[in-house]
Amino acid sequence: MIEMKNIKVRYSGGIAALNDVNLRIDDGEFVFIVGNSGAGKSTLMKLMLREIIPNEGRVFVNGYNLSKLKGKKIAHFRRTIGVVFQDFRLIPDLTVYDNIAFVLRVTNRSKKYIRQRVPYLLSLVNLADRAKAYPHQLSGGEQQRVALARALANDPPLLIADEPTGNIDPELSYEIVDMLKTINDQGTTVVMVTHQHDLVKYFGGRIINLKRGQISFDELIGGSDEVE
Amino acid sequence: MIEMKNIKVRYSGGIAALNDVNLRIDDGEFVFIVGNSGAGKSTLMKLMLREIIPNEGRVFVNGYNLSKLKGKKIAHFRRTIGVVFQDFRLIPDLTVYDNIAFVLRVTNRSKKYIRQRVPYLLSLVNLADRAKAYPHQLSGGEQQRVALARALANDPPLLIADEPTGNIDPELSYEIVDMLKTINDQGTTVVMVTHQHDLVKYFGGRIINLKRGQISFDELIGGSDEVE
Amino acid sequence: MKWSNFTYLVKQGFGSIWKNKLMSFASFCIILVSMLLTGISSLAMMNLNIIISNIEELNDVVVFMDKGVAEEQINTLHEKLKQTPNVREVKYRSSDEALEEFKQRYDKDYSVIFDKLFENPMPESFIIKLDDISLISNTVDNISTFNDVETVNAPYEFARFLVNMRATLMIIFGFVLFALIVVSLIIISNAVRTSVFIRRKEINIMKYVGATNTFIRTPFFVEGMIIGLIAGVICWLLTKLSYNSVMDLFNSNTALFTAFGIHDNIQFNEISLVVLLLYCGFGAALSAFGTMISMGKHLKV
Amino acid sequence: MKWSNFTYLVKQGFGSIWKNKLMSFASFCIILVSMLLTGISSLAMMNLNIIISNIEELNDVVVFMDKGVAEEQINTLHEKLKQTPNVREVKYRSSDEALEEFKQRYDKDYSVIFDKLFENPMPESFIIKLDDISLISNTVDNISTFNDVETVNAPYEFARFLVNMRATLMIIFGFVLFALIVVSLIIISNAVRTSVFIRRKEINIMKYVGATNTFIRTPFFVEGMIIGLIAGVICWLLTKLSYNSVMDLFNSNTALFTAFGIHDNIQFNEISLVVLLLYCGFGAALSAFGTMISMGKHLKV
Ligand SMILES: Nc1ncnc2c1ncn2[C@@H]1O[C@H](COP(=O)(O)OP(=O)(O)OP(=O)(O)O)[C@@H](O)[C@H]1O
Ligand SMILES: Nc1ncnc2c1ncn2[C@@H]1O[C@H](COP(=O)(O)OP(=O)(O)OP(=O)(O)O)[C@@H](O)[C@H]1O
Ligand SMILES: [Mg+2]
Ligand SMILES: [Mg+2]
Repeated sequence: MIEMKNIKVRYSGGIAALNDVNLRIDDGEFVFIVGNSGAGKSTLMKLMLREIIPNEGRVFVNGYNLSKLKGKKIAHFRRTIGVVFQDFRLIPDLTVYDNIAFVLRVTNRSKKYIRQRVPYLLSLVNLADRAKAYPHQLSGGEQQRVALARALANDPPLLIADEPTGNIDPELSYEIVDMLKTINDQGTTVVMVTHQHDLVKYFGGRIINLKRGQISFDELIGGSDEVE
Repeated sequence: MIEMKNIKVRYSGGIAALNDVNLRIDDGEFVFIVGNSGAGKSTLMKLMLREIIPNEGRVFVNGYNLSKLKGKKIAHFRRTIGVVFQDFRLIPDLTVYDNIAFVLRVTNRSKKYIRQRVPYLLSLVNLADRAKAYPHQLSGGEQQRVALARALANDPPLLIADEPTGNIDPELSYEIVDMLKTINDQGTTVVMVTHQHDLVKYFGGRIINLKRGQISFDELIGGSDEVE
Repeated sequence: MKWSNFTYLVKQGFGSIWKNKLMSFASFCIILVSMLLTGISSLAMMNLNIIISNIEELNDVVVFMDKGVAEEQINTLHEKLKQTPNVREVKYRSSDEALEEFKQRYDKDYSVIFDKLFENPMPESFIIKLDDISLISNTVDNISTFNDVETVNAPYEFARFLVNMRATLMIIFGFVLFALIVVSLIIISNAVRTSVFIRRKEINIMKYVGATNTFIRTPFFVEGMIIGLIAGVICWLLTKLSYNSVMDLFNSNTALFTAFGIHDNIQFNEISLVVLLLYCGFGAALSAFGTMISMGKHLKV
Repeated sequence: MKWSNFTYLVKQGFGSIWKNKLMSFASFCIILVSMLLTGISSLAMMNLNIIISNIEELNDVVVFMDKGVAEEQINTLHEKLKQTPNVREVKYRSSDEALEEFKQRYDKDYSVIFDKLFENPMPESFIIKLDDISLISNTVDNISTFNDVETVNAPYEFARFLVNMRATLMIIFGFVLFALIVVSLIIISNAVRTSVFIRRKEINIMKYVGATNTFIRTPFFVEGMIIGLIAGVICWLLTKLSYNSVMDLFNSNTALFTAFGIHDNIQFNEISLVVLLLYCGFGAALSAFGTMISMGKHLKV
């Protein structure tokens, strides 16, 4: 569960990225977040991950009060979330395989488990043959898919994806969102930022529209995939 | 004019990113390049900019034989091209203003010209108010737009854009491609990689489809904007 | 933490030395140079101290007795001198020995003088070595008051010179050492901060995907320690080499050797292990803990 | 290139020192330390050389004439000695002066001796200073063959000792200096390579948007030069301070001062400007050209 109360985020330079945002996302929901460039979508994601803390207001995620989180707790909290960053944030020194294995090692998984899990995740995003490459040796879309595989690695109860299909071709994008839907059906909460309105229209669900730092629209719409 | 003959690009690790590509783009054309993730689109762009040189084959761009280009000539050649990189490649140490001014300074523009031109370019991409920000202080879409503004700065005869709208909302994306079309009408050759098929369908023009390093489709299609 | 994870982190530490060759090498060089300079200076200072005290020892105080004293009086004074504070060694010199010595010393220059001598003009004397040459005037004053002592001949000037020189040199060396240590700490801290700075983004990412500080730090710590240890060993080798070759230079050169009293200088073999341990200890500690400390602010995300 | 563009690039150079504080400071420290060590060692070596040659000069060769020579013979020998190779200075000492000197020198120890003397046993003599003390035995052999020369008294042992010491110390110092220079070059090159490495992506981007190498290099060059110049000036200040304080230490200490013949050591004021120029020159050159060279491979895109 994600709960945000009276959030204000002001960056240096006086930019009010979020202004009086109230939001509640229940466990098991699938939420699309849309909005113009610079509307504050990534800022919202950063709040959920405690990458930044709000200037005003409180954030609760997965039962943690993020304003009060300290030290080791931050790490433990973050392990309950899978994240696809808009700028991927793969570790440049590690291969694709090790980038994904890293988050499994962080959660103390056994060697055996890691050796099974990583290839499975890579095949899920169609990158089984690029396991040994380093991030800078991948195409944009490939990097994005590695980031997605990494986010899924720990079967997190909450998945936050900031434009996970921005560099990926339409067919694959549909496949990926389909996959996220399946994961969602199994109980994972999914929050996904996207600019691809056709995706939103096709899949439907809860749509939150941000406009200049404020929520201008927050409703459930039916997807065309259900209609067809 | 861009001409590629029997291009083969093989990366370390044995990946054949491009395989026997032959291509000719005349001055004044507007070309969409589409294709799956990892098909070799960015590799094609990198060839045009002489970021890489092909293992086999020859590339001619704007009258330069890229295989034979050396020293200062490379810099002069690159000034004839405006590029939007898929990963933006803004200079992290410079503000938005200076990032754009940089390419004007490189071409020895006068102070006065720079002082007029940069604000104009920023307003073109809707970023007049972020001139003093550093790249890391921008949202994904904002960075992408700065990259676009920079590519346009020198009024280059050739514009190469690798997914210039990947992080930008649909409305703005349409506006941007519209702008590129206008520039194209004034004589600039435009080569644009995109995953947004709706854009391609809407604007039409020459479409080149890459599939596993080879051109699988290269035809003119009518856009729906002309029909409407 | 699982054992397999721990070994993984240690392996990572080793691996990243190679992956970050440039920075590893830079840190290595800086730690090496810093320790080498400090270490060699310290050794030089210690040896110089010994050399000066050897030279100091060469300077005896000579106590001349009144002319024509009896053997008993000589013995009494001998005993008394032995028990005088700050006197380390007393050697009796008979008047005959004294004349012989004198002749040998000045024969060449002034042999003519001795031809004119009809009887031995030399008094009985004692040659005294002091514990602390800086207290020479006190001791001499004390001895002058003893019975049967005609005069005490002490190398005041030279003693003062040596004491001053030792003090001066120790001040200079102490200052140099201090400066070297401060400068070493500054440039080492700079080097490790840089090598962490280069990877700050990597560190941030690790934090964002839920890694604990310990998990992130371990490879950096291992890396720092290995670089420090290698620097320590190489430092030890270089010190040993240069120390021994300097010693050889002095040894091959008897004049220098004896003049400087290098007979009981520090032998590298005796302190070899201590030097190795100190180098490795400081190297590893500076590098590993320096790295850890530098990581602090990048871990706070 | 337009003038406004050039001034822009220079400004960029200044600006990026501040933007890259950490690396600028690291480079600065390393250049400073390297030059300081090398500079101070050189000065120490130069002074030591002077000191030793001063000590060498204190050692005279004494030429004793046969007993009872006439004034004419004395004058002849005087002239002859003056024209002898390797003789720099000849001073005549009459037999009376010689006795007086002898008395003063040994009065305290052996005043008893002089009571027994009935006539002056000292011969006429000449005191000679040599140009090159290492050739002492040749010169002495030569002089010994002259008429009316009874014997030549030369400080062979001490001369050999000094010559050896000078040689040994120069070898050690030369080695130290050489090692310092090599090490300095390695760590300075590492430092500038690192500071360029950190910004390699920036350099690449600049190339991809059509900047010429000169355009990209100029700010780096300016930046390197400024860091080098600042390091040079600070180095000069520190050298001046430490040099003068060491000199003060010696000066406040007459015994040391005269013993070491520091009367004509190098005064810092005399070489101040040269030192400043050398420091600044090397600092700026190492830093600026080092940076430029390090950029090489990153510019090849
Ligand atoms: N570190 C920062 N410092 C200052 N301003 C920032 C910073 N990060 C973001 N901003 C500003 O805050 C606003 C919101 O940014 P945010 O990244 O949340 O937008 P977004 O909705 O994700 O946009 P996009 O779709 O382009 O990614 C933007 O105007 C951006 O310039
Ligand atoms: N530096 C590199 N080293 C090794 N392989 C590389 C390198 N760069 C790209 N590749 C590989 O070459 C293939 C083509 O890459 P390219 O970047 O051209 O794809 P793309 O069509 O731009 O894909 P996307 O739409 O995902 O950006 C990919 O499989 C990629 O992994
Ligand atoms: Mg965003
Ligand atoms: Mg691409």
